[in-house]
Amino acid sequence: MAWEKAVLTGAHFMSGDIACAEGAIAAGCRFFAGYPITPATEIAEHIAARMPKIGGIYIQMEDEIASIAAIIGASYTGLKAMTATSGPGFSLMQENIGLAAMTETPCVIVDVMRGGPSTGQPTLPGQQDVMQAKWGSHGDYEIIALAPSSVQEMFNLTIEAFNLSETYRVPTIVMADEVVAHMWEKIVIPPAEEINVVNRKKPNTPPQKYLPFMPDDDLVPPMACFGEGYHFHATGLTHDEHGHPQTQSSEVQTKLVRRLCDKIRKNADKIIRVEEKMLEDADIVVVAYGIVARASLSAVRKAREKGIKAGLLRLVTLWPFPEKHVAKAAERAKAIIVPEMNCGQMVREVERAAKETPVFHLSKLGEEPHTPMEILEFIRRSQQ
Amino acid sequence: MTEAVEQHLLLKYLRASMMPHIWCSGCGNGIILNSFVHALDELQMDLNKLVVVSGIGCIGRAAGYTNVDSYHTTHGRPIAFATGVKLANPKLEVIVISGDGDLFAIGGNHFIHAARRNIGIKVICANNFNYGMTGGQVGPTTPPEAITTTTPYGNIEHPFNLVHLAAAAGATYVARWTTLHVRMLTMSIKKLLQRKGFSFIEVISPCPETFGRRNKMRTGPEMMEWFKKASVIEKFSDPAKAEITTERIVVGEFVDVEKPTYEELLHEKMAQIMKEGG
Amino acid sequence: MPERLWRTPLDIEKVARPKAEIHIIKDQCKGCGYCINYCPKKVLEESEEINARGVHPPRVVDEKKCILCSFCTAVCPDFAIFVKEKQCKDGC
Amino acid sequence: MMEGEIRIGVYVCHCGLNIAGSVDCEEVAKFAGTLPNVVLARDYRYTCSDQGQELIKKDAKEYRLNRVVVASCSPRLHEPTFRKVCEEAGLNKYLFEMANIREQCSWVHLHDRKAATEKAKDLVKMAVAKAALLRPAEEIEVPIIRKALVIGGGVAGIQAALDLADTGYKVYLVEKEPSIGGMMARIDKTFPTMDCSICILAPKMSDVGHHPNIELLANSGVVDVKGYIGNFRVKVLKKPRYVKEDCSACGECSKVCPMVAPNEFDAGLALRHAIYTPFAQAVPSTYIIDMDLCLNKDGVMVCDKCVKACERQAVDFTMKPETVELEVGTIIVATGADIFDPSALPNYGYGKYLNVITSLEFERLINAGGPSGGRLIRPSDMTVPKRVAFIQCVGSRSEKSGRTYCSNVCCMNTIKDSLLIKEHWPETEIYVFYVDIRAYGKGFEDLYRRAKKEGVIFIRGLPAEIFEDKKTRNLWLTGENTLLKEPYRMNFDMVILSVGLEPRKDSEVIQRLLTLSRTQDGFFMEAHPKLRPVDAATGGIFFAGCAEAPKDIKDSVTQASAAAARAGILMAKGKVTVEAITPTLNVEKCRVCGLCTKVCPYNAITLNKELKRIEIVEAACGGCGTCAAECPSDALTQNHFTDEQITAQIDAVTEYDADKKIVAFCCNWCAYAGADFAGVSRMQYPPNVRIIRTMCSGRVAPKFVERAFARGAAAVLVAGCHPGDCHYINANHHTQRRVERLWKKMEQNWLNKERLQLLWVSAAEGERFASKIYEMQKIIEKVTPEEIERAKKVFAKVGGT
Repeated sequence: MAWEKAVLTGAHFMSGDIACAEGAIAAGCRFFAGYPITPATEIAEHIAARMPKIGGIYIQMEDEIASIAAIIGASYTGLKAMTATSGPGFSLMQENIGLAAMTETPCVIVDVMRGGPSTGQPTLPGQQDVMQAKWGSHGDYEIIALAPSSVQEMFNLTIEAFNLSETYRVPTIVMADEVVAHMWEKIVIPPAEEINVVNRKKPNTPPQKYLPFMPDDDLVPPMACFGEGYHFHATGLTHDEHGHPQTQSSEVQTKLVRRLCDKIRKNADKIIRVEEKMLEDADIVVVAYGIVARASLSAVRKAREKGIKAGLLRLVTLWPFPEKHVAKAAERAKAIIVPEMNCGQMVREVERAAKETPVFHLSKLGEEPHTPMEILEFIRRSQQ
Repeated sequence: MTEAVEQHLLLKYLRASMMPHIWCSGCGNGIILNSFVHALDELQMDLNKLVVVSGIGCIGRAAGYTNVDSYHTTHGRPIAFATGVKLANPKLEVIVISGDGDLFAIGGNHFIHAARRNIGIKVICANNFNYGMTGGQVGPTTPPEAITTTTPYGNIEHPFNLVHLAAAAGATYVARWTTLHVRMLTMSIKKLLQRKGFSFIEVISPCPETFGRRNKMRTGPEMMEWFKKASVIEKFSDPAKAEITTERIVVGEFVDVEKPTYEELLHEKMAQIMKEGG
Repeated sequence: MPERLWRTPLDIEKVARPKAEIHIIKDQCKGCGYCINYCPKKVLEESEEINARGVHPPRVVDEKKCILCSFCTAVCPDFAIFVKEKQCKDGC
Repeated sequence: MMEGEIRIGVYVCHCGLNIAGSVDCEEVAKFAGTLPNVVLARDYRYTCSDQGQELIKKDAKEYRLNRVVVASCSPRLHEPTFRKVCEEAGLNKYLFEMANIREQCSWVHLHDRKAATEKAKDLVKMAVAKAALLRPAEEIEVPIIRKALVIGGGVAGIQAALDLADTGYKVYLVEKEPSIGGMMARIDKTFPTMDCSICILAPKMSDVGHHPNIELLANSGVVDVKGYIGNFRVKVLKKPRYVKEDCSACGECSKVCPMVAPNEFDAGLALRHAIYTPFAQAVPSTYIIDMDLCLNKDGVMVCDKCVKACERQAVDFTMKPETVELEVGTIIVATGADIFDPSALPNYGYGKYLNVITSLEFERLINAGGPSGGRLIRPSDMTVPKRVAFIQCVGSRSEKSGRTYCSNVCCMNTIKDSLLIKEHWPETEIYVFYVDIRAYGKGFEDLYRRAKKEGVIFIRGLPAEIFEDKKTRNLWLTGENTLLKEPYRMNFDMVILSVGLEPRKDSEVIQRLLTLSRTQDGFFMEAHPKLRPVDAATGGIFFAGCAEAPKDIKDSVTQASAAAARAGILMAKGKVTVEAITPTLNVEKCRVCGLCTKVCPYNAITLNKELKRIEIVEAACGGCGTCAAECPSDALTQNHFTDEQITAQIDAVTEYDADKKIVAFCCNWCAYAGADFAGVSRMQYPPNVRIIRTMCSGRVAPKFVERAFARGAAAVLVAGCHPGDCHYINANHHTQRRVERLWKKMEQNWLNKERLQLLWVSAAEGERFASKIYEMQKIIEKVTPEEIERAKKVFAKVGGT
């Protein structure tokens, strides 16, 4: 069925997980493999109900390793594919996220963050996986990670994630959290034609000439799929443009790994999205993402009412890290506050970008996310 | 005699640029690959509809050597990957060629579940009784008392009986051959390629370099002689009794049944749901 | 039937035997010896020469003895040998 | 039976002059009259005639006879006849006894009337003594399985199978070759009608293939037979064909098969492939792989050309031999004959001279479907011969070949062949060298005349030798024309050896499995040459075709139909009565030692450990009596062969002149039959032997022998079937054991153990029996009265007079 018909245009009241699922469908995802885990399960449940109606595939695999492996396979067979999980499952997926990066596989992984480490607090929110998202798999590689802070964004950013992963042939991760995932809100799904959907680049060379890992100027190679007659090989081993293993050549290794990183780094400006609120004259800049950004915004507003020049820099893109935006905000700011539901992860990146500007971390673990009051209080104190 | 002026008859099925392969002298993997491409040739398979997937280990290179769409996954995951491929495009013939360690140790879970679901993928397992690529460690099929680099005093683990495992897990076609039964193997592979459901062939394969050498079979031919002496061909005998010992290796077909595949049932359901849906 | 069969069958000439053409891609050979060991007609033997891989590739002893069963082709792990039927007019 | 007075009627038969010729029957009858319990004794010309039978019935009523003794021929011949008479006379048939005064008396003592008469008296006396102790008995009935086994798929086997199947019985036809058809399928034309052999055989073959009642087991052999008449359990080994029945016989596999060998069917004159069908009309048509030839013989599938060539995927190298178990009521043996191998006669140069061929090779050459497409050609140069010689009796009627019998078909076959040559190449000069031309059958003589009219020259006198002309490869025949009494030396382009038929090399196997007997020639022996020509001595088994003796096609088919009819009679009845000669157990005497269970060849006696008792399964009992002989406490009695009865016979023999007599115990199947055979062949031997018949030599308890010696017998003979031929599987092993024990005892007591002789003799070895009696005669001449007395003492305790 044409994907337009699959788009549920109109205003809805739904949870973040469901919105995420609808976003995937709207983005053209037609393959989902997953494994039940709180708080991401509802994504699988909703997809399981929707896919058959729109000719898409849902399969529940035996574990998260199988799930990610399956979506890589599906993606190589030409379908847009996604899996959704939470911390424990995300850990299991790491090796194959590396494989996806190595074989430049477009695919989307949703990680609904909960309290860790280990089994931790399945039903409470967290932001403890943001570094794992970047560094979780072994070896050097780049991925893209987005952090939605509302149900509407669960929808929008899932579409965004697919577009980016298709554009750059890179695994893209939606870093949601338990609150955003389980929260019910009104969302508006635009008419299909107004939704921007990007599809991967196809080769325009004949099969015999096709080099599966020969990049264009944007450093991204066009992607043929299984069954299209290109008879190409892909491997997790270091490989040349033919996709043939080259396990002994440092030259090939350097060339390949650099490109895998550069295709993201060099395109960072095109990829990165942030939301800036009242930053023009802000002395105190709150840098936040996900659900915490929402409390931060009302805290900033309250601060302004009280005459404090506060502003908010919300990171929509976590990876690649919006370094420039932080630096810019840091230039005139007296202090930067980073509230996070972890013991201090993104704050390190902020510190790195903020140079001399003092950066304060507002850490919170378990129970509820930061309240506006807590953040406001922190803004006040940080004035001194 | 005629000097080899021309190319090997079956070269078109191989990635010439990757030949000769990396496998040791006397390694059975080459025979399995050979048998596989023989089968492709005899069936005149549509190579555009063929996907070969392999995991990690010596035989894992097989995917790269076959000149069709192919993918070399992480250790243990070829079946999970293949499941994605098959479901994404059921028209494709998806073959997993991998080793006993990859498929039954690290990847064992995926094997039994794919068999249980009856996903229409075809699995050929080269069983060489050890981890060859890492230098010959004990594996899930290493025979009792066998010497490996990690069982220097003899193996005390009970090995898997792969055909029994496959049958129990629900595979619709199960066979075992040795690399000496290459004719039967080719016939079996042809059968495998023409079936719908999850199908499995175990190929007992000589590994003189890292296994044979430590177990009184220094060369490939010595290991092949073992296969020759010990092999008994049984017809659809009880896989539970299909032993592999110094004296006796039970080979043959064990299971050949038809049952609806996962993808068939899935698409049936989808058709039905869509009809009701609109 | 227990009679003693001692005569040369009258049709011995008529029964056509296909002529074989054995191709050995020497440098592909890794010298495992399978083709030599399992040739039912013992057509092959190990040669003295040493190939690019440092092993002794097989050599044809007597091509006429080959009955084209092609087992060597099937059992070779290295795609180093194959047999074709000699396509020749009534020359050979 | 409980009645008091015993009233025996004795009938001494003249059998024309067969008996009366050398026995004074009146005197014997008079003598019989004097014997205890005898109320009536007559001599009569032909007792077996209707009048004779009526007379017995009449007397039985008039004189209230309750026992009947007939002294005439062998009970093996007429016991059934007279038993029937008794029954009609209202007497239980087990109250009848017979004295064999023909085969074992008059015929073997033709020239000593006095001795023969005395012996006859003794024999009658023995019979009367036993008769007095006879008891009526009821026979138990055993159901007959309504299925038949036919061994051998030649024309005889085919005919027998079809007849039985058409009657409605299930038939298993076992053929060891890949196809049925046998010799007839290989022959070009049949005599005397000259029709095409395969043309008339092929339809029958395919009938067999399609018949719903026939299960064809080709490429198979019988490996084990257990049980008894009506209830045989047969194991058949099916050798693998390596081709499944899905085979459409398209022949594509043969075309691609790289391996070839001479085709047995064409006598090696043409090639076949490793995967092949022996001939076009083969049944089953399914191809077969000759594994000895196939490249895949050592388990490794090296070559798969046939597999690939077979559209139906019928080739299956994984096939294994399988053993099928059959249960049948009757068995027909149609195993055929082999061809004599003339290379045994070096003077004819077969195997050395290319142009010397056998008649069978000729058949293949002259056959349009054969290797030469029907052209008779010289193997040496493929030219058509101008001068052809046939040599008769190659492997028949000659001491040199070890085959003294006439092979029966060769004369007519040669005449037929000569006419075939004339038909195709009239100019050919044909000579037939013969001993006698035997054209005895219907239309045979006409064919013989025709051949002579066509110019075939018959020369009496076989060539002594054949020489080959090295250059021309022609052949020189030298010999003597015995009519003209002049030597000949003639030159021929080709010589055809008319080879005889001989018993199958593997006849012993079938013989052992079915406990059959064979004649000196080695062919299977029928129960009676005149009256039961297709029955085997063993119940439920019948013969058809050349297995029994060399025959032409017509006779084979005739005998096959006869055998089928005989088997059919049994199966139609559906049940067979087992002679009431099974053992009965005296529970009081039985000490439950279990020795009997150890010797019973049929496991018909078992030891019930729980109930601590011996149990007898009558239906399974073969009636050998070995158990009765083994029982240390006389608890087992074999009906109709009780200790008392046998002892009475011994006592009767040894009443007078014991020191001059040989007491012989002969088993019914071999020894007694052998003695009969000596009589039938009129072999003369000393008259002082008295034969006591038991079913098996296993019945002969040591105490019988001891009794005989204790009563002063000069010598004792225990005779049975050759080891391995025992009709009760292996019962005669025990005979040997017991006799050896007796010998030891005699030695220990300084007795001449030669006085006890053990003889293995087959039903065909009359000669052997006779010479044994001569031998023993010599022995007893040396036996001194003291020796006799010593023996009496030694055995008195046990045997006890």
